[in-house]
Amino acid sequence: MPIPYNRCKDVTVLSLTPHGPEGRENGLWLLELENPGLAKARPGQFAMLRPASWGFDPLWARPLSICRALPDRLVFNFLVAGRGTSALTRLTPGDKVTLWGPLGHGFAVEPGVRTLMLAGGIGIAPFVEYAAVHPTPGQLSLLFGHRPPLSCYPYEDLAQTVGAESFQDRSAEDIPRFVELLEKRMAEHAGALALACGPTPFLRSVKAAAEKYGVRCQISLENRMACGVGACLGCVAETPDGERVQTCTRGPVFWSNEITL
Amino acid sequence: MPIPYNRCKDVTVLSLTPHGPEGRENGLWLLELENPGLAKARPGQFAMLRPASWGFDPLWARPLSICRALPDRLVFNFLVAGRGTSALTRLTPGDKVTLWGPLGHGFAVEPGVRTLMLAGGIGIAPFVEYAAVHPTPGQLSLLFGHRPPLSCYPYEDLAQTVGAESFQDRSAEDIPRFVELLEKRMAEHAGALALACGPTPFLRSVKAAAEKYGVRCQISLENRMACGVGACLGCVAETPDGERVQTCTRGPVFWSNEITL
Amino acid sequence: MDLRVTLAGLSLKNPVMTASGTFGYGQEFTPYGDLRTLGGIVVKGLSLKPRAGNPMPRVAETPSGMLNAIGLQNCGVEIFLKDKLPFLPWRETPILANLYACDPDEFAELASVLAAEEGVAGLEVNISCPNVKEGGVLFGQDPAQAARVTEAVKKRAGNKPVIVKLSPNVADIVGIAKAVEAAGADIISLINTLTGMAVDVRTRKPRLANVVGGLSGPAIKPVALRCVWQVSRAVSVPVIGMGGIASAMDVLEFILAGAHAVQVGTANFLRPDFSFRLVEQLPTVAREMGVTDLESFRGSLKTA
Amino acid sequence: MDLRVTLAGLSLKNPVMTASGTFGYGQEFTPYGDLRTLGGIVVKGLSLKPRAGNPMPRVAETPSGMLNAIGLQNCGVEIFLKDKLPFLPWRETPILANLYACDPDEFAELASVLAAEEGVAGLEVNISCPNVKEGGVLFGQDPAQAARVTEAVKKRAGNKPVIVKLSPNVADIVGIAKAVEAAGADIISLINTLTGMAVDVRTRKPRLANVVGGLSGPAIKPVALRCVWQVSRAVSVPVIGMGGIASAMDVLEFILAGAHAVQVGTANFLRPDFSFRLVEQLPTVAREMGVTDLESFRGSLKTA
Ligand SMILES: Cc1cc2nc3c(=O)[nH]c(=O)nc-3n(C[C@H](O)[C@H](O)[C@H](O)COP(=O)(O)OP(=O)(O)OC[C@H]3O[C@@H](n4cnc5c(N)ncnc54)[C@H](O)[C@@H]3O)c2cc1C
Ligand SMILES: Cc1cc2nc3c(=O)[nH]c(=O)nc-3n(C[C@H](O)[C@H](O)[C@H](O)COP(=O)(O)OP(=O)(O)OC[C@H]3O[C@@H](n4cnc5c(N)ncnc54)[C@H](O)[C@@H]3O)c2cc1C
Ligand SMILES: Cc1cc2nc3c(=O)[nH]c(=O)nc-3n(C[C@H](O)[C@H](O)[C@H](O)COP(=O)(O)O)c2cc1C
Ligand SMILES: Cc1cc2nc3c(=O)[nH]c(=O)nc-3n(C[C@H](O)[C@H](O)[C@H](O)COP(=O)(O)O)c2cc1C
Ligand code: FES
Ligand code: FES
Repeated sequence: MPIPYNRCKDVTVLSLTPHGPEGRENGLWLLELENPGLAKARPGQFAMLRPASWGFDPLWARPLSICRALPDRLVFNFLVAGRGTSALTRLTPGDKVTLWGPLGHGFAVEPGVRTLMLAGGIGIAPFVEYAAVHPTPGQLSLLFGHRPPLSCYPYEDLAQTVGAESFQDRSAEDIPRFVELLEKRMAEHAGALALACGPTPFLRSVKAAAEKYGVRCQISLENRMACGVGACLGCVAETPDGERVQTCTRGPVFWSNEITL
Repeated sequence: MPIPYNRCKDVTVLSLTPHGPEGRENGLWLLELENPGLAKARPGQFAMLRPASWGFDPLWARPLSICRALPDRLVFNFLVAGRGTSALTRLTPGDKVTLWGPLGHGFAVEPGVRTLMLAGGIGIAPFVEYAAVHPTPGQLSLLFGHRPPLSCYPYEDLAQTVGAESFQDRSAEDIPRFVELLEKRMAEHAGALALACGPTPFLRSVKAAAEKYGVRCQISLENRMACGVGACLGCVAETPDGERVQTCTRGPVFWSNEITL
Repeated sequence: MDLRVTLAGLSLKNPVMTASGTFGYGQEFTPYGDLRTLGGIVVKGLSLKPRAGNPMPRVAETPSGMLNAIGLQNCGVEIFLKDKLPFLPWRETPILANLYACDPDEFAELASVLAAEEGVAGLEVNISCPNVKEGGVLFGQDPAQAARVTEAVKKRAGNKPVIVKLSPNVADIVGIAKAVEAAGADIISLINTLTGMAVDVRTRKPRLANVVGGLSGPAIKPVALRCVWQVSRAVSVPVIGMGGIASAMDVLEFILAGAHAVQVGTANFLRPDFSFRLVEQLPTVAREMGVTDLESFRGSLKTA
Repeated sequence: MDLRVTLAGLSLKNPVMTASGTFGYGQEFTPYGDLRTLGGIVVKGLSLKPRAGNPMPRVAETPSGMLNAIGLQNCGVEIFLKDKLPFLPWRETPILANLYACDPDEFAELASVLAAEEGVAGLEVNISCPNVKEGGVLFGQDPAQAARVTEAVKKRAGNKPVIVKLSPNVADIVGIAKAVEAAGADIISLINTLTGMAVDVRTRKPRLANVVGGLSGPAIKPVALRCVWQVSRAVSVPVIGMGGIASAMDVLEFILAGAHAVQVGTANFLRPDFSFRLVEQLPTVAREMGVTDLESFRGSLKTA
């Protein structure tokens, strides 16, 4: 019986739109691709995406969290961060994108356990799927820190399913206030579960707070990736005992005490 | 008084369409760009075109003959020959193209002199403008050798203005018959003017026939070009006394006895 | 079309192998293709002891290329033989070990351990490594030292072919090639990465924690082709070409320049099924290019 | 922002020059910008006698780069001084001559002719050329020979600064740099092209009539940056960096790595107004990157 080697597919772009009325100027986009059969993606898993038009420059695919895996399409939310993601904004429906995934380990799903989702900016992406597929969504709450307006993110969908709270930081001075709020919510979840996705400084605060308040906590790392399959060793995270492990295959979601930041 | 340094411009794509019903499968396209003010382009001159989306790969701009320079637009006809020209077919209206020109020397215009235009394939492009701006078009005739159907080329427009004759070569055996026809027309133009544009083997036949029948003859070379402005020395043609001269600035149109082929 | 090629006793079903450090230990790619279809698999560079490699960041994208300073992170030869090799289809596809050490004795020890394994079809020696005993000059940059490493490995390699992998960071790659050939190399592979660097103006920091790293990918293909052409004309052992291969046409280019076989490196990152697809496409592209037989095509470049 | 920079007595209004062989004799670019806005212009390599250069084809496109084997076609020093130099705005923008010869005596003769000209601000010596007397080894690949050429030129250069332009096709560029510094080079510029090759499978021919050629463009930027960083830390003369510069950010990268000034080469082919636009954009990009003063920014790369 032939083994199906079908994990890398050329899929078609269904749509690409700025997210919300202010998405374009803030560089936040919603991308929908044909689903090549990733129905079983678990929230927190990601895919590597490489438009066929890239030639050799940009060279690497870019990792994006699977925001929704629906039977007829895959939904991604992304932020323009540099050359690759800005090249993604030039896709048009019908274009081909090489995609492989779902990759890595997703977030722990613990039915019946109070779970605090902590999202920084575009780090909200994996939580959309998380909330959508969680068996006991009543146990979920979300704390969302962001800079561009809420309408740039898939926040409203989430707020309809789970207890959601958002905090817009407009300047550097707001950050300590956000960290305070984060600590408060952590304290309320002592012994429970917290899941975080966002920029590294944000993850550092999360990790520290989780340790302080005894919250079991998972964090999703956004390390630079070339291959996404564990081969290049370019994406490694360091464990407390100095081992270097691939974020793409051993993560991107780690227990916060498994790695140093 | 400031000198206007305006020869290199970012212009907008107005339209891109396959030429005729069979243009797409034969790789023949019609490209219209905003005219940044090249009204005074002379037939046989060319422009260098580089879409903004190319990044560094392809690296160089591509030279295309100016097929029509109209007040509101520039018209190019091109054949997909490789990576660069096939990348051109991905342009869409509104895209930006960096363009510099008009470049090089055009064809001689000799009012009242019987002039034979010899075009091989997409080499027909410069003759559209030539016939359109010639003061005594009654003196012009065209011999056009081609492989894809006539509808893939701007031939009909020409045939309405000048005495035009076409020859489709469908196989290698047809070529000697075409060369025969070419010689016949050359013989009829002894002492008059002939102008040729097309692939190098075609130009070789033209040059030989012109010398044989004593026709003053100009040929337009399609050497590979990197800069188009005479700086890289990558496009040189060789003169009979061994000098190497830039095709982009000293040509692309040369008197057939000025260069060796 | 018959794509088989034999070099120094190594029989490949086709000339396309995967390059060390770009294909993990093989297993990472099993969801994307059938390892048995590949001409050969060169595994990630192995050292006697496990190595943690360099700190992050370790990779950076460059125009049509990339820099890496992984620092030879690997599980060590012992774990490789115990946990990784048994998984690989070594009865059907030659598995080549890539050896990394910092002095000739260590190289020799590594060679003897690996050569004893039935599953290891050959040894590829990475001489782009610093000679710790002689002040860190790279073995690969000095003909005499390159020869010493080659000899040391060859002595302990039993009947397994020894492939010496050359660095392009030299003035005269032919000199190095001749030295390792004379020292007993059965095959020469080339090129390893070019030394490069990238910086981030915003942070004022190098883009690699190690500051310098190795440049690979399509950007270096012209340098690689030149090295293959120069070396394959100068030595009589077979040459394995690599550096920027990213299409079936590229494979043919390297063979035309004189390579017996090739390795695909960075392109495996462009899409994980890259090498599998390339092997599938090769016969068609070869046919289109009028190549009917690799043997007569090899090195047939017409230079005036 | 003050972009002026002075190196070895050469005063530039900004650090951006155009590289030899990529900007013709300057005149070619006058429809596209004001030559006087450039930091300096290095003209096409000059030899004592005119040279016809290599046969066609001479250039080939490669991923994010290009190969050239122009073969130093040039009008010769005499015609340059008579017909080309007078046209250039040498009172306002330093014009640098690039010298090409095949033995030290010829270099010296060329230097004395050029140094005597008021319009020539400095001499850039291309040592990536074969030593005809010593079997065609490149001067630039051997420290002793590189030093000999440097001395020969320096002796005849009067008070004009001598820039020695290094080849990256060496194992140890720092060794060459130190040798030419000791021999009297006032400035070091780098890098010249990497030796590469391209082939056409369809025709079975090399894409350059000369078979091998020089690789330039964004593809080589990582190699160039590495060379600039290594050399600028090892010598005390100023360094002019080049290799793949294709944006104002790239200029800052080279300065961050240690360059006093830069040259733009292949990018001039991307669009003929490239260098002019780059000079215009530089102050803005520098400001955005928090660079307020080139002097303190230069070489400020933070390595752990
Ligand atoms: C598992 C995973 C899931 C992700 N999910 C999302 C998502 O759903 N939406 C989203 O907007 N972004 C996501 N990211 C981040 C996204 O991949 C990067 O922003 C993107 O790759 C940057 O590429 P660029 O060329 O635009 O930026 P560059 O110009 O390369 O760099 C811009 C900045 O991004 C960082 N960066 C560059 N490349 C990567 C990379 N491959 N991975 C991580 N950081 C990088 C750089 O260090 C730099 O600070 C995810 C990253 C990972 C690892
Ligand atoms: C003055 C001039 C005017 C031209 N006008 C037209 C025109 O109006 N319409 C048209 O279709 N074509 C025209 N050409 C030819 C056109 O520029 C080339 O077909 C095109 O550049 C090929 O690029 P590519 O990347 O598609 O092909 P490549 O993949 O680079 O090469 C395909 C083939 O084209 C040749 N070629 C590659 N680059 C060039 C180049 N820069 N110049 C010439 N030949 C090249 C190669 O040798 C090869 O045989 C003109 C060329 C010149 C010099
Ligand atoms: C991430 C990475 C890791 C590598 N690790 C090794 C290695 O362990 N041993 C080795 O000999 N070469 C190593 N190389 C070099 C490649 O095997 C190959 O020689 C080089 O990348 C050029 O080929 P390419 O351009 O196809 O990648 C590595 C290359 C990359 C990109
Ligand atoms: C077409 C061409 C011609 C060149 N001619 C010369 C030359 O005459 N003398 C010289 O020293 N360098 C010459 N160079 C090398 C460049 O000056 C420069 O060192 C090299 O191209 C790297 O810079 P770049 O990547 O910005 O082009 C030439 C480069 C190119 C592309
Ligand atoms: S991205 Fe290559 S190992 Fe993780
Ligand atoms: S194309 Fe550069 S000199 Fe003609």
